[in-house]
Parts: sequence; C-alpha cells; structure tokens
Amino acid sequence: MSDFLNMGGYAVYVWGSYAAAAAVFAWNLAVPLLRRRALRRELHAGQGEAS
Amino acid sequence: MTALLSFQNLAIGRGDHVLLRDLAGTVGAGEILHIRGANGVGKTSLLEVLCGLRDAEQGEVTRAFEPQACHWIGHRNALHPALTPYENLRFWCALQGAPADGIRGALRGFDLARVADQPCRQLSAGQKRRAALARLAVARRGVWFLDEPLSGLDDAGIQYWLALLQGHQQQGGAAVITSHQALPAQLPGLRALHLS
Amino acid sequence: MTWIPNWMHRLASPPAFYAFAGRLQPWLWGASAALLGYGLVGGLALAPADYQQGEGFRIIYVHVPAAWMSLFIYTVMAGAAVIALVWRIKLAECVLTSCAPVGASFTALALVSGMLWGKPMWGTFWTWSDPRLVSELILLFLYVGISGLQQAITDPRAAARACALLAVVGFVNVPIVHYSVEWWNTLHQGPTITKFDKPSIHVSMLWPLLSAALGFTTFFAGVLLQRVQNELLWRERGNPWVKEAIA
Amino acid sequence: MEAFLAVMARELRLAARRRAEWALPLVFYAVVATLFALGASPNAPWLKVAGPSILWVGALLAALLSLERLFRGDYDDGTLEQFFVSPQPVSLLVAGKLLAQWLVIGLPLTLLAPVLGIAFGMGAELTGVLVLSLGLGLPALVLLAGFASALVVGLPRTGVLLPVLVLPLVCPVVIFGAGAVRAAEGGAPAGAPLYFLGAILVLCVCGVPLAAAAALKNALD
Repeated sequence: MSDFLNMGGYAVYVWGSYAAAAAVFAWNLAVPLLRRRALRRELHAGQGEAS
Repeated sequence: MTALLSFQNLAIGRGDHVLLRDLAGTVGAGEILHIRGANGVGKTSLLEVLCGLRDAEQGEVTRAFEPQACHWIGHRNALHPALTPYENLRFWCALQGAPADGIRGALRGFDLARVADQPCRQLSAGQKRRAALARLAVARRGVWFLDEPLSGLDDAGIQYWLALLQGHQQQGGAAVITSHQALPAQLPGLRALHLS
Repeated sequence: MTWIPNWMHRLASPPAFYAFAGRLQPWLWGASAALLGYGLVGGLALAPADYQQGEGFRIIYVHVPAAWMSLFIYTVMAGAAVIALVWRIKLAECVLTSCAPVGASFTALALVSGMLWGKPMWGTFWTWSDPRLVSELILLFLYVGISGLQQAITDPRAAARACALLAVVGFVNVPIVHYSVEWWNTLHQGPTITKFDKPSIHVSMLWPLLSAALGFTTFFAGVLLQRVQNELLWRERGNPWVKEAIA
Repeated sequence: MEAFLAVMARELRLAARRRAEWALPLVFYAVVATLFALGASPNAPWLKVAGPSILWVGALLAALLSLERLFRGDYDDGTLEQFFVSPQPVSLLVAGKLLAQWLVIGLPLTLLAPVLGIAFGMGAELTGVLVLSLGLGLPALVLLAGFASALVVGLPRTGVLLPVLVLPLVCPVVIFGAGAVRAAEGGAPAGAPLYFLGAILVLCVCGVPLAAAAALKNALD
C-alpha cells in the first residue's frame, strides 16, 4: 500500500496531478449546480412579484 | 399610392427582451409617420429597425427604395467635436456618396454660416443639432428617418425644419419621426403611431 | 434563410433542448463515472510502470485527456460560434459562452499536470522549448479573454456574438501560434533539453488512457448541458416554459 | 474608394489637430526602452541580447495603448451609425480607418525603433531587419487591436480587457518579428520569419476588416 502511495518516488507529482484533476472536476460540477440553485431562487422570486 | 415602406407582424427586441410585438403599418409618398410613446418603450429601436440599422426580432420590413436613398439622423449628431460643421458635413457627403456643393447653402439656411468653420465642440447643443439636420438639405433623399429631431432646437430652427419637411413632402418624400413634441396637426399626411 | 434540417430546428428551440438535455444528462454522468473509474484504476494500478519513466508516467492519464479536452472544447466552441454568427441560433450562443470557462479549467489542468510531469522528467517545471506547452498557455489566455469579454458585456446576446467573433479569430490563431513556437525553437542552437522518447505504449497502458479521455469528454458533455440549461433558463426567463421547468 | 479615402483623410486631419495622439506613443516607447536599460546593470551584456524583444514589446504596447479608444469616439457621437447607412461596405471604411491609424501610430514607431536600437547596441544590418520586421508586423498588430477595440466599443470602461484580448492574438507576430532580428543577430538568414510576417499580414488584411465590421454591427444592436 505504501509502495502504491509512494509511486516510485514520484508521489508528489503523480498525486499532485490527480489532486489538480479532482479539483477541476469538482469545480466544474459545483459551479453549474450552484448557479442552478441561485437561478431557481431568483426566478421563483421574480414569479412571485409578477403574479 | 405605392408604399415606400411597409412592415408587418414586426417584433422589436433589445437583447433577449422583446419590447414591442405585432406592429404593422405603411408609409407612402408624402406621408409622415410620427412614432410616439413613453421613454424606454422602444421608439428608437423601432426607428432603427425600419431604417435597417438593426435586425427585427421577427416580422418583415419592406423598403421600396435603395438603402442609400434615405436619411438617418439619430439622437447623436455624428459630429466630431474637433472638426468644424463644414468638415463634418463634407466627410458625411463622401461617406454617403453625395455631392458636397450644397453644404454652405444648407448651413446658411440653418443660420450656421457664422460658426461653420469653428470646431463643433465650441457650438451649443442647439447649433449642433442644426448642423446635424442640415444634412437633410445637403442631399435629397426619398425617406427620412429622424430620431428626436427637435430636441434642443429653438423656434426659428423648428420653423425652418418644418419648412424643409413640407418641401420634402411636396416632392413625394416620406418621413418617419420619433418626437416627444407634437408635430403641427395641419401637416398633410401626418399619422401617429402610439407605442405602449 | 439557409436550409437547416427540420429536426435540428426543433431541437434548437430552447424548451425542447432543455428537456432533451435533462433526459440525456443522467446517461452522460453514468458513462463518465464508469469510464473515469476504469481509467483511474487502470492507470494508477493495473498498467505497469513505464520502463523509462517509472511510476511518473501515470500523470499521462490526467495530462493527455486534459490537453485533448482543451483542444476539443475549443473546437466545439468555434463550431458553435460559426453557427451562432451565421444562423443566429440562441442555443449556439449559449453553447459557446458555456464552453469558455470549462475549456479554461481543462487547459489549466493540462498546464499544471504538464508542469508536474516536466519536473521529474525534464528537471524543470517549465520549458519554453516545448511548443505544446507554450501553445496550451496561449490557449488559456484565449479562453480567459473570451470569458472576460462575455462578463464585460451586459447584454447576453451582444456578449455571445462578440465572443463568437473572438472565438473564430482565435481558432485561426491557434495553429499559427503552434507553428510559430515550433519555428521559434529552431532558433536555439544552445543546450536543448533532451526529451524522452515517447513511451511505446503497451496495450495495458492504452486502454485506461482511452477510457479516461472518453470519460473526460462525457463529463464535459454533461457539464456543458447543465450550463446551457442554466443559460437558457436565464435568457428565456419570463417565458411560460421556464415557469413550468422550474416549478 | 472615395469613402475609403475620406475616412483616411478625416483620421489624418484629426491626428494633425491633436498632436498628442501620435506624439505620446513615441514618448511612451522611448521611456519604456529607457526603463528596461535602467533596470539592467550598466552595459549588461544581456541587454544587447534582449534588445530585439524589448524593442518589439515596447512598440507593441505603445501601439496597443493608443488604439484602445479607436472606435470609441465614432460610437459615442453617432458616426458609426452613419457608417452603417452608407452605401459602402463597412469593412472598407474600417480598413480606411485602420490604415490611417497605422500611418499615424505604427509608422512613427517603426521609424523611432532604429534610433532606440542604437542604444541597445544594434548594428546597421540588424537595424534594417528590425525596421523591416516592425514594418510588416505593426500593421498586423494595428489590425488585430482594431478588431479587439471593435469588440469592446460599447463598454464604458475596458481597463485591461483590451490587452488581454489582443496579446494572445499577436503572439505569432511577436515571435516572428523579434525572431527575425535574433536570427539576423545569430548570422542566420532572416528571410523566413519575414515571409511569415508577410503572410500573417495578408491574412489580417483580408480577414480583420470583415470581423471588425461584424463586431461594430453587433455593438450597435
């Protein structure tokens, strides 16, 4: 297991890249979902005013 | 009478927002269409669409004249502050392919002979408006599209402009005008389009 | 009006596309999770270490798909830009503005992973002698410029059309940049960094790579649909279908 | 053609009235080059090596800063609307404006460059290549900057946005332009990069006026 984590001495670089990838994926998932929530709130509020 | 300009089922938008729907009308020779309505209702946008400066959201505008056979005078005067009225108009003539020999006379008609060779930044708002409107007299064009032509004009200016307009009508010209001021009711062929 | 197939026209209508995107998304997320999962396990554990680069080559499973995405997304964006400019389809405008931030994030990932790969392999995080790395950097600037332009113009349609023009001009620019950087490097006669030969990829290394690349692509498709849905909801607000959709 | 010349004549007349418009970029260029030299230790050898790129980037920034407001005045005072009701294609009018801008801003910078080149220890032959590369590169730069300023014309404040839009687009121009000088410095023939610059210029001349006209139309809508 520790061999696996050690990555033959390249641990920082290998895990660093995978962490960066994870961050990019998380950001890409989170931003549109948060935006959708904000939109729903905003559009519902706008509807309330209109009717 | 043939229509110089006709539009059907017209929808006008700004950005994603539709301002006006289901507009229709015609403008024939000798007629004046006065577009009226409150601020922000879309008068200028409609005028731009009719002139062809802007695309309609929907619907069709039929123009029975060449694109270069019309006058467009927007609410901005298209005068460079560092150039004189004469230089500005001469540039405009070259741009529009119009002969430049009528410029002095047109400026004189609008009582601008004294300031014709001063940079436009030294002119008052009314004088600048007159210089912009002087284009109407420099080149004869079949259809006029004027956005708030009277803003800033004094009585003498308005009278002179009305005389030009009537002469234009008598020669079979047409005009589409947005204006907050009422146009004199005795103008023949005057029709109003109220937007809401 | 230029002729457009009927089904395309129908799909390009915002409510139809919104519903279509909603139905497609679960499949995309599922496929993406499966492909990325296999790529991850295959790349990190199953594939043998490279005979030259040892375990360090495993960065390839991040770097290559990210670099591929940076170009793929730009192509999608430029395609949408052309459609938006020629046919004035609102959907295409939404697609192209949605592409820019996602593309920027993957380009940044390609750069970061490229640098992390470069340090152990070349001994330096950054080298100006690799045209691909430099081109990626310029590509990132282009993406950022398009995003910035979109945010600076308040009217969404004017913003999208300005971005479309910039995207098309930028699309012509990318190969010129790549070629110019390549030429630029032929000027150096001094010590050049010796690059490793391309690892002769073994099948057990290749399958995870393909799987990861496809996983990245399907993930992008899912994110894109989600973002386009958001754009459509916002730009069509006030229309009856939006009220139904968020009810 | 008459309209094309009229647009050019107007720009040149305005430049003649407002001397700061073309004089300040020259001063800016000289100051930037001086600051680079002052930032180095006196007569540092790398200054001679970096000379071409400093002179190229300085010219680029000087041109860029003065082109930011290129279409702004015409947009604000309504002249752009007159462009679009004119019978002439707008791309032709835009081309006239950009050509005039090159004459007013690009050409003086090109002519100042050899003077600054002396300060960076450039020989006569290198200076010739520098002038030639700027002569081919700056028109392309003016065109691209014109396109970018057409994109942002409707914005009240552009700040640093314009350089961010333009700089990625002009990378190849800088690489080939400064590269031509460095190639000549190393004794290699400078022909190839100059041909590439020429090709880029032709591409820009053909494409950019159309794109800029489309961008202006979009800003008016």
